Amino acid sequence: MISPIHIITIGLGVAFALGFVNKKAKNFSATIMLVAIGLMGAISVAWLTALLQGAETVQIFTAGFKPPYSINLMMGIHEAFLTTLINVAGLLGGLYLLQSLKNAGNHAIMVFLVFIMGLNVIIMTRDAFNLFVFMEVVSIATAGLIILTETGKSIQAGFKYMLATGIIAGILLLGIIFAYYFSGTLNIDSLAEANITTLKGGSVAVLMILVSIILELKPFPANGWALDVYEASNPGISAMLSAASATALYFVLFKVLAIANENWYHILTVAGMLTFIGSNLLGIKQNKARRLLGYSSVGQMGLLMAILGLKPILGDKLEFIAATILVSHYLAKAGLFWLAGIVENDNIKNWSALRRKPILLVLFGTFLFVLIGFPPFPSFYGKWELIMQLSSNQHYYVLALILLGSFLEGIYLFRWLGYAIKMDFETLPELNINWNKIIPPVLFGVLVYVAGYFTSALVPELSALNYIPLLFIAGIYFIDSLPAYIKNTVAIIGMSIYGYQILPPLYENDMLRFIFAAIFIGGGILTLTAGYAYKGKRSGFYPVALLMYAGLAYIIQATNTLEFFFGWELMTAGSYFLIIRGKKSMPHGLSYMLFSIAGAYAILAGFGLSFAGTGTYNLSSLAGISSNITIIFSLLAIGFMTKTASLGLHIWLPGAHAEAESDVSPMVSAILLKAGVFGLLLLIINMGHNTETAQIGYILGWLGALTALVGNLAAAFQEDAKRLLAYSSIAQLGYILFALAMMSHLGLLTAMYYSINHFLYKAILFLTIGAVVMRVGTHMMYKMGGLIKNMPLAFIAVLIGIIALSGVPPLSGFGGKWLLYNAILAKGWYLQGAMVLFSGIIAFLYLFKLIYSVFLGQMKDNLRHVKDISIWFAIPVYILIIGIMIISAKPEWVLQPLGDMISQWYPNAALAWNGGLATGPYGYWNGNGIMITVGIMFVSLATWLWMMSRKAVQVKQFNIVYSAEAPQRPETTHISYNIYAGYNKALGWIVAPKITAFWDTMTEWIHSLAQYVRQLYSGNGQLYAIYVLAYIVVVYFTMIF
Amino acid sequence: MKDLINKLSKAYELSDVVYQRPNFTYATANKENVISLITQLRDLEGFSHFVLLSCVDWIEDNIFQLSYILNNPTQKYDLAIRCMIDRKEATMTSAHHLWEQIATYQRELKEMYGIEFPDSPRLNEDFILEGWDDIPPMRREFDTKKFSEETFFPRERPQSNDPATYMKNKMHPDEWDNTPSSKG
Amino acid sequence: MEYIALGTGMLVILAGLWAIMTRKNLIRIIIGFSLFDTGIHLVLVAISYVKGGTAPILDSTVCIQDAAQRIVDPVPQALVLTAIVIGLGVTALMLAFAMKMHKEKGTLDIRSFKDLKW
Amino acid sequence: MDFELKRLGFTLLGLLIVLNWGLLMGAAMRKIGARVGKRYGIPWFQPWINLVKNYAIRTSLSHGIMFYLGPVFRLSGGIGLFLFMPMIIGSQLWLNYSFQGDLVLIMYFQFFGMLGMALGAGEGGHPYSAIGISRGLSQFTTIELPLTLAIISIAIQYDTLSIIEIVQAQQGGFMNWTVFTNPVATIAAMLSLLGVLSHSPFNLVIAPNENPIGPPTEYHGSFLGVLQTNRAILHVVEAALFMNLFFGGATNWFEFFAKTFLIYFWSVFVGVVFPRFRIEQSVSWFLKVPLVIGVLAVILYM
Amino acid sequence: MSEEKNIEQPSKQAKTFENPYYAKREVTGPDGQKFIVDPMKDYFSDECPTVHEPNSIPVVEKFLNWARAESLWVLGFGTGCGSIEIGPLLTPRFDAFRYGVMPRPTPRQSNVFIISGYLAVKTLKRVIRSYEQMPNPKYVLALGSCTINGGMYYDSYNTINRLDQYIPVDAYVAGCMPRPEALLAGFNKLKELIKAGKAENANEYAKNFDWYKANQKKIIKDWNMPDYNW
Repeated sequence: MISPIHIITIGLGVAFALGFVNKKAKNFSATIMLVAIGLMGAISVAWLTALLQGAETVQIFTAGFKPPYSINLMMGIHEAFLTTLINVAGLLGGLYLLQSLKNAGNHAIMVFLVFIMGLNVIIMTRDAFNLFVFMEVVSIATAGLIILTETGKSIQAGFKYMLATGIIAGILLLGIIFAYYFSGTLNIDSLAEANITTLKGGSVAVLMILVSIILELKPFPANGWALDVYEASNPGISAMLSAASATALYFVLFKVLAIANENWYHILTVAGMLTFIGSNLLGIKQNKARRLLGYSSVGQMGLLMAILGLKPILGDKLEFIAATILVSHYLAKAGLFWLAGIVENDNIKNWSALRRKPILLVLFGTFLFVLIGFPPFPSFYGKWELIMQLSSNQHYYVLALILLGSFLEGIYLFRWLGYAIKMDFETLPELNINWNKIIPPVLFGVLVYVAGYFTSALVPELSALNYIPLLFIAGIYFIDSLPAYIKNTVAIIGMSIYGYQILPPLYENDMLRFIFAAIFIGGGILTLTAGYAYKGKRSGFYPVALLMYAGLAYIIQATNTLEFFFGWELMTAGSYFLIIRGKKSMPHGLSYMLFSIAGAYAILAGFGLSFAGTGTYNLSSLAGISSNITIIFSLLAIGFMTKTASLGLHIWLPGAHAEAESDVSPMVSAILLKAGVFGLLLLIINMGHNTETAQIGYILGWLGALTALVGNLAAAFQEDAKRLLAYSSIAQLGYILFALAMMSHLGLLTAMYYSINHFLYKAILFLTIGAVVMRVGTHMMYKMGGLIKNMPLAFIAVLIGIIALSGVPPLSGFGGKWLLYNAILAKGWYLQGAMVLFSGIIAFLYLFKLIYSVFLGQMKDNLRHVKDISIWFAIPVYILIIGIMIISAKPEWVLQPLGDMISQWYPNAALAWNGGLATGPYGYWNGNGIMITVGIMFVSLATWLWMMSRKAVQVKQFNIVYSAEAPQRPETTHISYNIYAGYNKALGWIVAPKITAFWDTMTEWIHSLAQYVRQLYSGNGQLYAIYVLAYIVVVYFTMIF
Repeated sequence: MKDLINKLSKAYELSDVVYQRPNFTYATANKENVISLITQLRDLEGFSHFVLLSCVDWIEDNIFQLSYILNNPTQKYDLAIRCMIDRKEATMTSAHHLWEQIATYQRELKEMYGIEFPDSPRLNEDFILEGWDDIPPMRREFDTKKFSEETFFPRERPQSNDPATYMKNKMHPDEWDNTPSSKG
Repeated sequence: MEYIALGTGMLVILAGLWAIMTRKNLIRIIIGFSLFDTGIHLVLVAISYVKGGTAPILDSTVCIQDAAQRIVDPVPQALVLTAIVIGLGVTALMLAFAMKMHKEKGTLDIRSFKDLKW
Repeated sequence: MDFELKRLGFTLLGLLIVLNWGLLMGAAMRKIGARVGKRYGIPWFQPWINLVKNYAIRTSLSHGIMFYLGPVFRLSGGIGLFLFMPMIIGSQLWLNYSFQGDLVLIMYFQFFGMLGMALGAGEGGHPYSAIGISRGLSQFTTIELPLTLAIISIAIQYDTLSIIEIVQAQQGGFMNWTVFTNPVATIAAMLSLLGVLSHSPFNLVIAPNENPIGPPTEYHGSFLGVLQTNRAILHVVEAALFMNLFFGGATNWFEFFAKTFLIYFWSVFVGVVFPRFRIEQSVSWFLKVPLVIGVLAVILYM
Repeated sequence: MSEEKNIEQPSKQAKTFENPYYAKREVTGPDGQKFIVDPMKDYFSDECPTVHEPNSIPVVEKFLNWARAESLWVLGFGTGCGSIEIGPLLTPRFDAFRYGVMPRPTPRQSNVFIISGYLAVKTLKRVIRSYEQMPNPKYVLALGSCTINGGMYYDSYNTINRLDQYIPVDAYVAGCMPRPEALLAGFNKLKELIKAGKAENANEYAKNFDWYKANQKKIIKDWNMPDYNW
């Protein structure tokens, strides 16, 4: 085994040797440098493997003395791991910077080598002064590297950096020397043993050491210099600073913390949280990519700092949490900075350039999701564990702040992602690519998945997770260049096999999960069938669609909260990409994502609290919670309600559903929303029996009723067909929420029945209208009209859909209304119930408008020759119609098993079945009989009238009585725009966009706050130095008091 | 009002001034002066309201007489400016820029008399008559009876009787004989 | 004596910091930084001072047995050498930066280098 | 099976009675309206003549399949309501097919005809049809609200949604009728009845002056005849619904005639006195007075 | 005596009457394909009216005619000054409802068309359209002398003289204007005709369709509607 000291010898030796190399032989020097870093890396990897296999930690002593009389290095598992990280980053970073380094000459190559070597030493050394020396070495090397690409800005940034780090280093040196003075040793371990904080004056030494190391980690607000460096230096250098330097310095803090007393943990937590929140807040207002990354970087370090400060709470989980988040940050931030170098343009709006090279776009997305902490990346597990530990120890404020900071981070990161994916450009910005710049981010991109996989292997709760769907998705991604129909077939086959595997066992064991699984997978197959209508490659569609379905399947199969949350986040990510594929989806995708993240964090917090209460991750343990019931229930309910788009949390939905592609809208409306319903159901069947939750249920009931009312009213005033359906979805989910909130047998039955029905008819409507939109090229209903002649298939589908939706007998929607009446009366929620029933009647307004404006009335010139909807849309639609017909004619086939299932939780079986006749607590209903009666009557009447008017003259659209005139244009004769003007006059005030205005105001406030706060960073280097000093003073006074 | 007329007379060579009523005056102006005259009346003299524009066909003199009637709402006074234009080249400067509604009067005059008003909006669209392709019907050379007889399938009209005589004969045939034959 | 040195060092540090915080000229700021550095070095040396001690050289005047009492602490003295070197490097680099900044904008006023902010 | 046939026969007979009674009531109401206006009014058999004439119209023209299905939907709606409504309590044979569904079915089956009619008129392509339907739907949403509240109120009162049970609970003297036991709900429902029967002041939908005829503008001949037939049936059935819910139902046909006539008379009485509302006025009106009364009716029984 | 003047006769205008709304136009569909839309063909049915034979069973036809006679629904379309007389018809004083007369606002549901007075050519076009939109059987009641021979407008360049040249007339009510009583008498006359089975003018119109069309097109120069307005 090679001694770790050779990392230094190689680094220094080669660096000195390079001085003798001919200045022209740049290629040679560069190669030598890379080889040297590679050797250093090899040593650390060798040590890492040895240590992982159980080798002992070694101390390396220099100069033949033992510490404290000499400098000593240590190579333990931490050191080996971190030096590996640094050397890998150094190698790839060197590769990335190859051109710039060669241009700058041998000196630059030397400096880079010294920089990497210095970081290695910083990690390994156990000697305080040695630490100082190498920190200075790194600092000087950094200053040199900052001006690798020499611009006015980078020079300014370098000067600010020198000034600030110079002061910090001075303070560090003072601290070290005082520590030496009081303890007589420079060895960190000995210093820790000496326990100098107890000595008089010793605490000042510790303060100086720690505060300077904290300052090196760029705490808010004393970090203006660091942000400038991130922004102005070569992105390759920024990547090194953000990934390698920060990692090393973080480990320094980890090491040195041994000498501190417990007060420092609080300081670290506060400083870290302040940084995390502060820099993420300021990031919101930022639109320069590298500075934005700087903010994010600083914020992540703040989070890590806080995690270190939480060491007493986290205990032995600390290393796992810190390592996962650190590694995620390391990989993602290096990758992002490298991408920034490839994109070159610093405005985040111009990152659309990545669209020229899809692999880079995928990398970009991956890194952003890593930063936010989505599965399957390491940071997800770290954050999960962190939240669990925090809530177990009742650190609710920290928990809330961490979630708040993460949310703020999500705002700007996803806005940025949206710009990259969707920002409209006539011609995309240019993109110049060198092979050496591509390799490092790609490698890191791969590494991040690998790291995710290995991290998940460390989490026992995920041992049951089935990775095959994820692998399948990866496989689909690799065949992305094939035509769409092949991928479609593969996807459908894959889903069918998966469904075949999971559905039968669920049918045997768990009816609830079976129903939702059937909706998710069956609906998935049907909606994918519509995908055959698309020509070309549809690149990127299938991986993300399947990702959403995989997430949904995981949710179904989850047995513990971690699996559930894992699936939830996967589903969110997949659906986000699906939604943002639409034409004008950029803002809607963002708002969807923000609500989803906020909801996910609420769920996370709720799960955390439930873990704190029960000590287990098991989903069914929710039932056993005895404390904090109200909070847990509310948090989880809010989280799930972001997906069901209840009033107040609904503003993302209309745009997202309306602008999505034709076959995506049914996926996200008919299927995705049910995930929220499933969550709420789980919540209610587990926690619904408590008295506290009943009160929340009362509120939820009113909320559901209001949602239904507002959703339906708003739908009635829409002109955009898909937006209308989207509002209709909001309202329908309002019914479901209302029914669920009753927490009674009938309520749950109603909700389940509605869920199934809503899936059926909303899929029909969205698929059909989507297909019509594809044919006619507009969403606006008033631009259509009279399409029944050209699109009889679509018309019949929509007709069935709206009859079912409206609740008119004999189709299935009536069952829902009947159950609702009984449930309302049984529960005693009369007034809310009346409101729900009232909104159910309002549904007629928009349903009529939908079918009339599109299919009836006057046909327009340009639509005279449109064809009927694509057969690939018609097939799933008519399969769904058959489903509706079956449920309508034989409601007992669905309702009886549902009733049996619900009896598990709410035992009073409320419906008595006698053949097709259901008898509830209040009334009775024979769906089968009604279907037959109405059918016979309708058919005989139709025949009779046909007999009477069989010789009717078929006339055309202008053959109408028009006050003795003739219509001039179909556009002026088709009454569709704003047809409910009178209704709007009377009731429009209910749907005035107050909620949207509320969220707009919130956004405005956050931006204004960020704008106000960020004026701290005036750009004056002197001011930044003052901040540094002031920070020290403030920390000092905090320590005193 | 006479002051006004006198003032205007100097500038615009008004002739044939007729003080029709205490609050209504006619005056005739040259074709070239009319537009500037009514512009002045509108802008300076307070005749802010345009009452009507009409036409008379003096076929014997081979002229059309156009009358622009203006109203001064503050003084409650009407002033009619007449001008004579040649029938052969019946063209008049359009005044629709002064009052928008003049364009409508001009459409009517175009349709009924065939007077051209260059640049007047929508001048050549059908106004009252739909599908009229004969000479303008209000020109006096147009023989409307002949046209009606040629076009409208006239019914044989019964011999016209004096209603009074007819009723007397019918109801009181014996009172006296008033037929010319019996008298004579 | 050692307190005088220590106090002086501290004063020099504060003077240096004062200069860094208030002067607007880059060169003066760098001088301030240099003062700050020098002050630290003074403190370093002062801390290692032992009253009546002699140079930490083991020769005829100081024998090994009483070296611990007789000589001043050698470690800080060794450290200060390193620190001086580093300080020199940093100062030199800063001056180089200052020179380049002056070349860019023709001024040394730190307030005029605010291209990067927010 | 035998009983089923018998039931079918009685149901068809009942339909015939209801149709003729509806036509007669329509004539009577127009007569009353005429006499209020000091006119002589139509002959009492005028509705039959109109019906015969309309069915005898020779020309028919069709705008498409939905135009033709519209009246079918409409009449199915009316007859369906009749089928699901118990007419005469006390005889199994006059209960029609009400064993297949309860009050909720009646409430929602009303929309069957409305929706179909709306679609049929929509395919006619006439702008007035669309305007009329939009007005009708707007108005109907709010008409239903007080009615829903009243129904909830009496469902709480009688603890059932079955019309037959509600009627049976009202038997045994007129003081047992809902109108006396639950007057508030009755008032709310009777106000909604004005809208349900769409007489003045809530007849903007088919207002011939503002908006010629509304939805059925394009309908003629036998299509119109079907609509008239439906109107006659529907009005009786609606009146019968209110009779069953609030006025003790009927145990024989004479009681049925008397009660439906009086209920129907109420809407005519209001109709001849009040002028027509605009649509936002009627929407607002229903959301003020009747809504408050309806809420009160529910609160009193909560 | 005025001297003879040389009056120049303006020549007849050579005009084409084409409604821009009904001109053929090229349209681009949503999928980019271009095609021609001909509104006269695409938007209007071009079928001709057919003769509907009365019911072959005389008793039934008699019964139906009785019903038709007792239920006269009048199209609410006042063409001339006589429409002022229709209003009083519905007042308590005359109360036409007694006779089964009822106004309807749409031709689709009307049986009787009261041409109430003079008809300008422009109005005639609308009258033809409305008349053709009424379903068979339909009746025309012509009011006032203007519809008989032009009345006081006999020499007008723009008012027709004889209505029966353009649409078949069942009964004339003479007078200028006839009072509501006369109109009621007209209705009774019409009823007699219908009951006698003599009011089959809708079929006459269909039989002599070409003759009527020729007459109509003679005076309606800007004929921009299909031959038969369904």
